[in-house]
Amino acid sequence: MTATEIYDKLKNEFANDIISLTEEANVDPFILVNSSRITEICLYLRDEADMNFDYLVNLSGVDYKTNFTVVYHLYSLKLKHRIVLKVELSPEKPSVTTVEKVWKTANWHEREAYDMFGIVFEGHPFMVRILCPYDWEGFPLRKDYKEPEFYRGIKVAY
Amino acid sequence: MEQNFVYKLFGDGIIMYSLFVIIPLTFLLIYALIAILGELKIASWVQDRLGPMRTGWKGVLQPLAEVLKLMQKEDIVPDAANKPLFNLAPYVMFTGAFAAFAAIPFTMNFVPAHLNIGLFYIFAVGAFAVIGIVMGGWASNNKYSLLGAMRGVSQMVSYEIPIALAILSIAALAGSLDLQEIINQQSGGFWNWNILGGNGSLWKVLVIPFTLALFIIHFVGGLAETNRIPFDIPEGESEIVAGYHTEYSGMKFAMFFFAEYANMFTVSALITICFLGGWQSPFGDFLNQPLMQAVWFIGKSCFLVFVQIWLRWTLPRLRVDQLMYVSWKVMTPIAFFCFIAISVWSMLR
Amino acid sequence: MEYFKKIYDGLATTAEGMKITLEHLFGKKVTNQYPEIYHPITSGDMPPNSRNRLFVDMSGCDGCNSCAKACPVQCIEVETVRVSPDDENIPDMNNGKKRKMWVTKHEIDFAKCCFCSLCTLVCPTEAIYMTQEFEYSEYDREKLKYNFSNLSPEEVEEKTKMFQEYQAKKKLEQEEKKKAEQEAKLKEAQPEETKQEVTVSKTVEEKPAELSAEELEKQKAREERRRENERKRAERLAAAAKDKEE
Amino acid sequence: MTEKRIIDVDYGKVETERMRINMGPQHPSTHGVLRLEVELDGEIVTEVVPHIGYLHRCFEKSCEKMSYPQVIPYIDRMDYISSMNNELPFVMGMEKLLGINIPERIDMIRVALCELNRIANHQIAVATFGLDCGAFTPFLYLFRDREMILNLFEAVSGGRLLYNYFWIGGLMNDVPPSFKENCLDIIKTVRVTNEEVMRLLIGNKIFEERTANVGILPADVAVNFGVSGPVLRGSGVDYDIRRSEPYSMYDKLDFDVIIGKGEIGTLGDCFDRNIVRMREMEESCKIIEQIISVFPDESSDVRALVPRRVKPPKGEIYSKAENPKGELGFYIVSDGSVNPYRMRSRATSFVNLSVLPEISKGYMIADLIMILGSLDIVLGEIDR
Repeated sequence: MTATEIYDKLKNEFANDIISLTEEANVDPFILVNSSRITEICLYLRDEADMNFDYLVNLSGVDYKTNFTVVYHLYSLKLKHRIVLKVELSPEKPSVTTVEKVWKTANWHEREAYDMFGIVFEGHPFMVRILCPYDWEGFPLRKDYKEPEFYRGIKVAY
Repeated sequence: MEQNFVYKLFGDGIIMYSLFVIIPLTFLLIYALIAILGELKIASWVQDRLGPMRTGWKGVLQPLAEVLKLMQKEDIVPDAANKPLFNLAPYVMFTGAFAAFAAIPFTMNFVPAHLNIGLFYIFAVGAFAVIGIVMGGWASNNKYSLLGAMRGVSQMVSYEIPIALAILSIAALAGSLDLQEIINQQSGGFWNWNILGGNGSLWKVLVIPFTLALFIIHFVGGLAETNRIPFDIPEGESEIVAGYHTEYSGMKFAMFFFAEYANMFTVSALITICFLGGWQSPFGDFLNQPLMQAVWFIGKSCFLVFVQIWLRWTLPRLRVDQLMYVSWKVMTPIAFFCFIAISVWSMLR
Repeated sequence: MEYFKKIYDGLATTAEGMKITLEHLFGKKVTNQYPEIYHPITSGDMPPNSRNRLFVDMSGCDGCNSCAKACPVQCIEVETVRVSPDDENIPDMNNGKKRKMWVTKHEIDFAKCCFCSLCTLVCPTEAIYMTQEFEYSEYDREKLKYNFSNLSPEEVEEKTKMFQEYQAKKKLEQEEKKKAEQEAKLKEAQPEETKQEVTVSKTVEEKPAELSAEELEKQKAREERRRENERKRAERLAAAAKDKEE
Repeated sequence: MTEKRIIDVDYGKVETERMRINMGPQHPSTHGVLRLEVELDGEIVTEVVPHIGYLHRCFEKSCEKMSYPQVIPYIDRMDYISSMNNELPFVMGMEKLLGINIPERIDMIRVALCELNRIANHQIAVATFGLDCGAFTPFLYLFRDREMILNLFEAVSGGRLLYNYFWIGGLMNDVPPSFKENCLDIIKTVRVTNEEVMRLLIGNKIFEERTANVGILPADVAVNFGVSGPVLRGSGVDYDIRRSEPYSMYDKLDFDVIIGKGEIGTLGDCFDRNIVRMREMEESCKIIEQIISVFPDESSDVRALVPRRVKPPKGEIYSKAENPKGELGFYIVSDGSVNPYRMRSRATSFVNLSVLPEISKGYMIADLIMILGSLDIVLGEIDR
């Protein structure tokens, strides 16, 4: 299935929650969806027979300065097609519902996104930092992040 | 006792007793150094390596260097350990391994202590190792050590049963628990060794499969007794760090190390006595003088030690439950069956 | 039956394994005694393009800093002084061009270096390159900082001084030149000003007459205020002088 | 933390306690600085909590401050066992963004080196897997062969482990003239040793008993957890990017996708994951042979297409390749400047490790080590 077909199908099902489809040069075609219904959309994408996106390839957060974006790269092992979903979150308090229940892969990916961007995934069973120490302050991959000078009284050398 | 040449030389005095301790102890220490070198060299040759090459000619002084290194190392005692037991454990282990040497007949006329229940004695003293392991493992106050100790105890106690059955069969075959007596019965060339059914008429061909099976059982059980691969789960380097001796360092660790090699020799010596004719020459009376007997005995035992080392660098490790399976469901029934067969044979003989 | 097969398999595969290890026990060994008998450099096994310690040929380095910029771990530090044209003995660079910079410091920290070879490939003169040397451990981390510059501190000072003198001279020259220019400008300024006036007047001309009258009034007022201020200031100054005298 | 249980036995009541044991970061067989918090009921593992991040080097953050060519040395250091393979998806992604078409000869070199690196990686995986269960000797046999591959890599790129060899638009330098013979030599030795390891280690009854029916990962769970590579194929799922979405020149090559069949134990156990790796080495040998048979002798300028200044247009690309460990992807967001705006790496081992708590419950502590070994993780890639 091409991205347009998937978009049309999703539009039929979820109407206004599917915002736009972007197909440009140098950009993998992605569908921008409403963050409030991401879990349902993902469940639909996974379970619908002619989409069957059973494989969450990658989940990444991106800080676009104007907003935080969570990017879902999906793949179907059976039908061998790909699609990218994006949700845009407010820069002040980024939060979105988890897709951990849809794909278990998301468990660690979401923890990493939380660790790096501070995006809170609601309903996640174990939302703690994964790569940074548990008591690290700040979210390193945010564009406005300042490297701390001290960590627990130890000078951090750069 | 009259057959001991040391009695003849020094009489029944303090010198004699000290000699009886010093000769096996010196032998043990020298043997352990050679065995460590052998382990290093065989391991490296099996793996296409050169092994230690820098200490002495082709690295022959490597074990000495290692012992010196261990002696220089700090003797660390964990703060939360039970100190008396922690300090005692390696010595218990080593004593157990060394005590077995008291009854091992090296030649026709040299046994440190000629016991008429020598077989039973060696076997009983071998169980000392269990106490040492559980002592060290528990007193270290380390979870890995505790796991190792638990594994060690269950393993060694289980494997004593097939070994006991194998020894029992030999006792039945020889009609004696006296080691010298057992060896004497195997005189007259390798055809008369117990591994090939012992001394007897041609009909003994019938029991050869059973004695051969018992030999393998005893050997495998011996591997388990000495915690060597494939039965090194009490140490289980990749699983529980180093098992019961995780917390040991310096000389105490060296004691564990020595005890392991001493145990290897004890097990090999016992198998040699029981199955391979002890100090008997494989060619009957040819080359069967007392000095050559010692050479034969040590040679046979060292060959078995070599096989243990060889196996170690060949096989992977078993798991705890598989280890128990091998002991209780494979070795014990077969050993029991063989025991019955040999008992029947010795009754009919 | 499976039970016996298992036992047989166990023994048979063990024997198989023991056979293999026994073959290797007497087989050829593959390891070597490293520094004495085998050494990659003396044995000639080191490939020509192997990436080991860096070296900078100072006769070729012009201090262009492109190696430092290309380094992904920022382990190269370059400091330069411009060559003073008054300097007589400037050695030419290895590519025959004239030297423009003295490299007073070219320091590579090999504790940081990641041997990616990105610096060697951007160098325009191929002055920085990888050598075959790979054994250079040190007990002190500071000793891993290699300064490749072949100028002694005195020379550096001398060169710096020379360039500063040259700069000062140049500055003087420039200032003189500037002065001359300014003077020339001043001479030229007169007609320019008139021209400006003309333009101003032109603009004024273009504007409505009432506005210009207003402006004139304003200007007058401004002038008066200025004069008054000046007078007041002069009075204040005089008063202050008096105070001081007293 | 420990939970007390009362067990009813004939001689009264015995209190048992579950033991919480800390495996790592300094443990002989956690394959690096991985910490596993393990809850044990005797020898049985009841819970595993992996703690990672001890080797975190801020790869993604560092990339945002570097130019694109400078990223490649950092990528080498992610999965330091298969650096060549790591570079490939990034380089391909950048070439796609910049619109560079790679000549076939460079593709051949790339694929041949990637497959050699795949062999090297699988050798380490099988070797350490054997080491985890106590077999030390096969470990060194495999390392001996890996040395040959590393020697070739050194002759090709100059580095033994971290190559920085694939460049955006080409290669760092051309292969040496003896490249073909060296490759064929390696294949010959690898085949001999693999056959030997099959007899010595994989065919051993103890090894079979240790690995069969241990750490069973059913296909649906594997897909749901997003694992990839030999771990996924060991569960019987036929997914290999080289075949399903061929990149570089894989569409012209003839090779089989090896999947686990569950011949000794259950489908998806440790044995299957391991045997898939063993057989993939043979497939890689086949691929290299095919490439060598058509590899042109005359050299070409491998740096002809390398841009002087890498400044891709605006774009967002997910570029992926089949690493020896699984799918390695880079999500590159470019804002049109010389630095990436965002670099996200889908680290293979990171995803593969996340399945460990799921499949190791109820097995023994010795099995936990085997399961961990069969996942073939590299902490440099997990922590980035």
